[in-house]
Amino acid sequence: MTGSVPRLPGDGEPRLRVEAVSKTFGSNRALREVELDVVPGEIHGLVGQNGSGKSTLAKVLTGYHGPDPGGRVFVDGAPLRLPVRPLEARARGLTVVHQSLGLVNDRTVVENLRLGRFRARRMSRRIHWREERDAARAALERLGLDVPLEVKVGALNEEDRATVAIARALQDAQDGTGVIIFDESTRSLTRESLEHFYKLLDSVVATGTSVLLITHRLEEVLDATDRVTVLRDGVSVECGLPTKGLSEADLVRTLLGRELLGLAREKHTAPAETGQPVRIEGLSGQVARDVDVSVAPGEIVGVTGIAGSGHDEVPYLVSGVRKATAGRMWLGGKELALSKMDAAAAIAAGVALVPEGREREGLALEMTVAENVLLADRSCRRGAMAPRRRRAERALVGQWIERLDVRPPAGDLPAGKLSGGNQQKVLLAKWLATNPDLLVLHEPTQAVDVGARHAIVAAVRAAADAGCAVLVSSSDENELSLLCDRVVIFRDGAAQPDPLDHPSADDIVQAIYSGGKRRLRA
Amino acid sequence: ACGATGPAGTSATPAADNAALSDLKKSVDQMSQALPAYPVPTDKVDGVSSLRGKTVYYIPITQQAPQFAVTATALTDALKAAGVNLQVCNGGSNPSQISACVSQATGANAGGIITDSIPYGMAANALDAARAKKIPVLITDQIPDSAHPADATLGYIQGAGGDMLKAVADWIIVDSGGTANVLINGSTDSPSTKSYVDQAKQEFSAKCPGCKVTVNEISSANYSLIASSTSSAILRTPGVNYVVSEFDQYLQPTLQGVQQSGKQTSIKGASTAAQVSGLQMLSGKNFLYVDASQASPYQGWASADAIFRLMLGKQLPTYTIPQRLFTRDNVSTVSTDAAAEGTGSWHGPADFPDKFKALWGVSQG
Amino acid sequence: MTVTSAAPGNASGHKGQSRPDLKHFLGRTGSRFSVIGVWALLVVIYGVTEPDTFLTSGTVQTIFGSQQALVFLTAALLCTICVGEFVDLSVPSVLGLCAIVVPVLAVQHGWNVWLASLAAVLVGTAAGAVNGVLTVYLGVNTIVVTLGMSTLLLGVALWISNLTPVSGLDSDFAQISLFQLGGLPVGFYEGLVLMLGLAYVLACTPLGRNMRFVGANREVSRLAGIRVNRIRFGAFLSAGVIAGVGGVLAAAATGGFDPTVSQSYLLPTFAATFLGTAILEPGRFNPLGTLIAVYFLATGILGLQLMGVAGWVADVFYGGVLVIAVTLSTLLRGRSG
Amino acid sequence: MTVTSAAPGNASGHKGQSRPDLKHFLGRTGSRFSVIGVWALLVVIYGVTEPDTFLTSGTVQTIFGSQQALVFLTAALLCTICVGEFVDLSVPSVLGLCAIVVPVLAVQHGWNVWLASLAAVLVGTAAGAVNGVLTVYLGVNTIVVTLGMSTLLLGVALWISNLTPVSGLDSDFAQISLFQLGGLPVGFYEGLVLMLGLAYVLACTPLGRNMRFVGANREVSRLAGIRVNRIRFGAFLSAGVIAGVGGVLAAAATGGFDPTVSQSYLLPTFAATFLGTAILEPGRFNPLGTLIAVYFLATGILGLQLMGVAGWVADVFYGGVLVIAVTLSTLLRGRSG
Ligand SMILES: Nc1ncnc2c1ncn2[C@@H]1O[C@H](COP(=O)(O)OP(=O)(O)OP(=O)(O)O)[C@@H](O)[C@H]1O
Ligand SMILES: Nc1ncnc2c1ncn2[C@@H]1O[C@H](COP(=O)(O)OP(=O)(O)OP(=O)(O)O)[C@@H](O)[C@H]1O
Ligand SMILES: [Mg+2]
Ligand SMILES: [Mg+2]
Repeated sequence: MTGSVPRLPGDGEPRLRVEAVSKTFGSNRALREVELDVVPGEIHGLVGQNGSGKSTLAKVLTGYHGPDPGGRVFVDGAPLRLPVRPLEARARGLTVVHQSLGLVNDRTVVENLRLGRFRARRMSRRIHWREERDAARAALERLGLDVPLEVKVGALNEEDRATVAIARALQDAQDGTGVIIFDESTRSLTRESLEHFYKLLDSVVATGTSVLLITHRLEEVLDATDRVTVLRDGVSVECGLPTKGLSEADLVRTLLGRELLGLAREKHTAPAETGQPVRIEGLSGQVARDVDVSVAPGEIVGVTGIAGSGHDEVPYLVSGVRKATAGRMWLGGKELALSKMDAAAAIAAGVALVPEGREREGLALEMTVAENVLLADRSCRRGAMAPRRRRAERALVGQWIERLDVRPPAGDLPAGKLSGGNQQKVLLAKWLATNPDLLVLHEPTQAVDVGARHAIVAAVRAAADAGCAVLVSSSDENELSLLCDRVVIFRDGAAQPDPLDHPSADDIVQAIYSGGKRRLRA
Repeated sequence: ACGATGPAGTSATPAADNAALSDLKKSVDQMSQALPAYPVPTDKVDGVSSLRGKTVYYIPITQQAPQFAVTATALTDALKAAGVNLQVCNGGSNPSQISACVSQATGANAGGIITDSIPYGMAANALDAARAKKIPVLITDQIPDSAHPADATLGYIQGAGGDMLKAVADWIIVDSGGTANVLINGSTDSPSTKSYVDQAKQEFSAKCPGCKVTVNEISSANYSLIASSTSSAILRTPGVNYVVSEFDQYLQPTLQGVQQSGKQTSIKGASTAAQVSGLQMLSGKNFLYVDASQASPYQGWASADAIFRLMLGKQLPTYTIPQRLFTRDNVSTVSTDAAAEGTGSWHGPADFPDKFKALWGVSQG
Repeated sequence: MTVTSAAPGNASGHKGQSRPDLKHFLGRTGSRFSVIGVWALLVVIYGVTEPDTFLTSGTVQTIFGSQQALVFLTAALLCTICVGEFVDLSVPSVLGLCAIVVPVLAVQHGWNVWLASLAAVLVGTAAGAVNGVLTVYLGVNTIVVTLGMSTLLLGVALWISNLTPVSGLDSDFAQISLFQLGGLPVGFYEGLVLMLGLAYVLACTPLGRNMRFVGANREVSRLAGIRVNRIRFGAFLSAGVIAGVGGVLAAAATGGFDPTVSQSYLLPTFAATFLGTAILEPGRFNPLGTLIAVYFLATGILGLQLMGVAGWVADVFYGGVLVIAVTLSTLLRGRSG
Repeated sequence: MTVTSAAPGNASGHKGQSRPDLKHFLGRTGSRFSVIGVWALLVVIYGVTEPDTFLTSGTVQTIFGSQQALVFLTAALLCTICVGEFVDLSVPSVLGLCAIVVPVLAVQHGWNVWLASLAAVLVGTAAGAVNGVLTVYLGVNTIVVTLGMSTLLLGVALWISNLTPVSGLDSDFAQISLFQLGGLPVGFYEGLVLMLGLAYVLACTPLGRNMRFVGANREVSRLAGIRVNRIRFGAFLSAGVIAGVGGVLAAAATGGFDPTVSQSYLLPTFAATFLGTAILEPGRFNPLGTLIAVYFLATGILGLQLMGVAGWVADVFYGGVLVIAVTLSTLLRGRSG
């Protein structure tokens, strides 16, 4: 294949070797003769655009999908039977933290951690709960997490959930053997947890265990991995490219197969004040306390902070999805009591929320793209029982699909059949189509590739330029610096004074942690 | 209560009672015999040949009860003898469906409509519409509905429902020597089924002052509760020694109820509208001691006769559907299979089809 | 700055979607119209084997004139199914109760028959409201509530009718379902209008789209400003009203009603509604597909009865058709999707 | 910089759980044992109002000796419900078919009765396998498949029995369900053992845990390496076997069977199973809660019948109890959870 397979460092057999693995879904070839080599004791990056086949490869390796005939997979030099038997793969040391985490919310931490690993006593076939709990506790302790074992996973926050999923995979890793695959597991980890996570990975790979890391955060790839494999449209265009000395631009070029223009943040100046700013005063929720923010039309304001600082609550309080305990908002000359507002009232007042949980709160995946885009829109509407204006609707959908570059550009496809990044674009289109006065975004480019990220950023900026006030809550400093005119830092529920003006990613990290930017992995 | 009145009653007029009992025993013995001959009407029906090619609709309340299949088969044979077609339409125990069946017959310009075990009111509008189109309607296995008296387009054949239950009552009176404590699982499904139970109660009160009768009302809608209501009725009425299931249809849950009450050894089972399974239980000496049976095949032929007469604008004679009591003693005299049931040999010589054919003036064979 | 649009490699993933090939087309058409095809085939088969009885206007009248109760029941069921309440087991009992209320009030208590009908519809509405309050606002499991209500309402129907059929309704009143129009009773058109109306609302109005969204994902709908609970409650209420009206029409058609029979509608209602998911819009509950399913099943059963087969054949046909049709539809859809 | 373990915000999500307060405790206990409390209350009320008839050993025999078929049916239903197949409507028909197969083969065709029983269980297993193949491997909607199979199997049962009840089984054979042990028929203990076994498997073994996980989230379970389809198929198969054995015992108890009876079990089976979710493990389907629900409902009905109330009261009781119990359980759970 295209990629040059480098000499393996150290001794003979690679820990994991994938040869010519293909996977076809219907008429769609998601993987084409993919090659991959992971040597013992390395952190190996796997990058690619949305839909390039990364998750598919991970799922083939754990037996979730059966590959097309012809490929071969070796673990420590010995071939693995294809299609992979899940238990056999695990016995050989292959474990995966899936993109969706794979947790059941109404089950306890210990049950989730030990899922699929329960062992029965010989005679009674009973589960030995004490052993299971010990094992679970040990796995969590390794990650430095102290979660009560009997708590339902649904009660945990996103980061703890990710940690539980990671701990589950790590508990199978025996020192010096095996490969752990992380499929975008780090996307919801905060900076501090990320650092801890990589510290842990260091100790894991130091024993000779290998790690395959799938991520869209290119800085993570450059900082943390030893080598990287790049997938493009199901083809491995680079195999085991050493990351030492690789620049982000180089990586992006390999990944996209083209130059990405304007990656650097161009100074975006808010247009001259055209209307009254949106003012939020005295906003309090579960964590947030007495927050004052004001966003002028055309301005993009970011809120961020460490996990639990309350910044991620703001979008939901402002849009009436969660009841605020106190707070008022002035929007378009009207005053709204945030503690009484519900979602419908907020939408009527011109607020649009793009939530984080795409599958849970963002899109109805079995409905079509067009239906999703039109759901919140009221411009084509005359009354609940009046016929819909199909032509106007179709035009509107077509316009948004084109503007956000949704692929494939088919409005009648169920939203669930789009890749994650494209779903994110549809989600954004759905709310931009309402022509909001205040657009509230939460992690708008999470799990989205660089190309899609640009499309999304451009769309948000276009909305701002058209006079929309934009409020972004995010824990991704790159995203914030790319988007925002101002960034407000949250600490312990309170908005810090002195917002950062057009900050760089480093500025933001520094402001959050009051320390300089370091590499994730020493 | 029974223990108190029973002996007292017998001791008061022992001679009279004994005489009455032995009379009753005679009639019970007679009802346990096969008929020497079926009571085929005697006045001839002219012009049956003019009916050739017509279609008669037979609408049983449901096809999920076997006696209707027996009747339907006999009816088919009878009509075929006169060159008339039979169309069966399942009432499905549902008024809408029954109405649909009647409308279907009306729409198809049927020669006549025969309903089985369906109260007139359950499809009143549809039946009215059929009669308005001069399609004769024959209601079988029902007591006549006073709101819809018989006329040129409407006839009734009563069936033996009340007689069977009375016969079973007689058998119980005789068997118990006039001291029975009876529980009747009586169906409230239609006015007819209620009236059968009333007739049995009258029979008991007229002929057995020493007997105690309790009625446990059951309904098809509560089929799943029949077993437990039976057992609770048994618990509630101390000393029950006979349990009557109004129809064989309710025999299984009735038996379950008796089993659940733990009194199976002291209770004798009885039923009416005997089917093959009832006779099997008799010959297997399982719970059941007596089962009254009505001559379903004969009913089929009688219905054919009646519908011919209605179609030809003639008066209906009074039909008596024969019935017979089967007990553990006489059940061995018949073969307990569907074939024997279908020929009518359970009740008497199976030559009545020929007699009917002769009556109609259609060729033998 | 802008992203250069349409990088060459990017689109390759979706080749399958943008160029529908013949197999795909056949699959979709097959899964849409296969049941209708089988219906046509049935008509041909019955027409050939039973020409004298099947190929008559009476047959048409029977098939299309006898399914009103079922049409109303399936419509009521669709109301709640479309907003994601999968199994409302209570509709047959609601219909049965409303149908018995009319003759009980009008015949036994001497009410004006129209007043009695109004009362019956109100009873149905109230039943729907109870269902709605319990499931929507108190969050009780739908199956439990509707199963419980079904039994409870059956009990009430038996109670007010004293466990026996009540009849004796005016034959003038019967005209509201039996009046003949073009050879078919007006009840047929009432059912047709109801289903067409439902189809229109679901397919063409914002309300319908909101209902589908609520059915697909409640949380998404709530965040989109749809008053989810109001729509769900409204669906239960409408189901009650429709079942109530259906009950009145059923009572009018038969001149009375039998309180014990409502349960016998349960199976056909569910069978037709689910069979409807294999027609016109495969995989989706849809009113027109359901309507076709009702008449398809009626045709099948009628033909079998005309052939004089035993009672059990109808059950086998009913069950077999349901399983086979939906299985085929599922497989065809899977292949084409 | 290191992560301070347990950042302040981190734990906020589960404060509630770690410090159970009194209200919480009462709520949980209330929702666990409220139905059992009502049961005790019922016994007291009936004991006071009907001392002569209710407080007898006959009552106990009736309540605990009469529910075998229902226990087997609920157990079969639980098998599939626990793996997330919400509504298997076919279990009553499977039981009915198996129950009629025994007398048909043994009495009408002269088979050895044990061989006939084996055949009946095999029939049940086959029915379960068909359900399983269609839903698990072909992906057809569970309700559709089981509704269709239910009708189809009813038709088959009517067919092989020629629409008639068949009886005449040996009274020796009846001992497998009627043999008296400590005043109760052995069938009671068979049901008890079955339910306890099911409860043990679900609560204590890896298989049970995996079943619950499959029920909660198929995708997650598959990603975790559980053989999801095998477990789902196994559940359908077990349901078939259990219904088959239940059918054989039911046929033995009555010495024969009536093929039309099976449908009357549908409502009680679902009522008891769902009522079980309000007992012991609120909000969760659980075998012991279901067993208690079966006997609770039997007690309630029997007491009412002993009081001599009309037939419709039982329906109102059934429906009312189901709705009220599950509503209360839902509300209590909501408050405590
Ligand atoms: N279940 C499926 N059925 C059909 N096609 C699928 C399925 N899952 C994935 N695909 C296809 O496989 C391709 C690769 O998807 P995959 O999830 O591996 O991408 P990815 O690289 O993980 O993307 P992302 O970065 O967004 O996670 C996609 O183009 C998609 O069309
Ligand atoms: N069920 C499905 N049927 C058909 N195509 C699918 C299905 N699921 C996903 N796809 C296709 O798979 C592709 C990628 O899907 P997937 O969600 O795996 O992408 P991804 O790489 O994970 O993207 P992202 O990073 O945006 O999450 C898309 O092009 C989509 O059209
Ligand atoms: Mg992925
Ligand atoms: Mg993805």
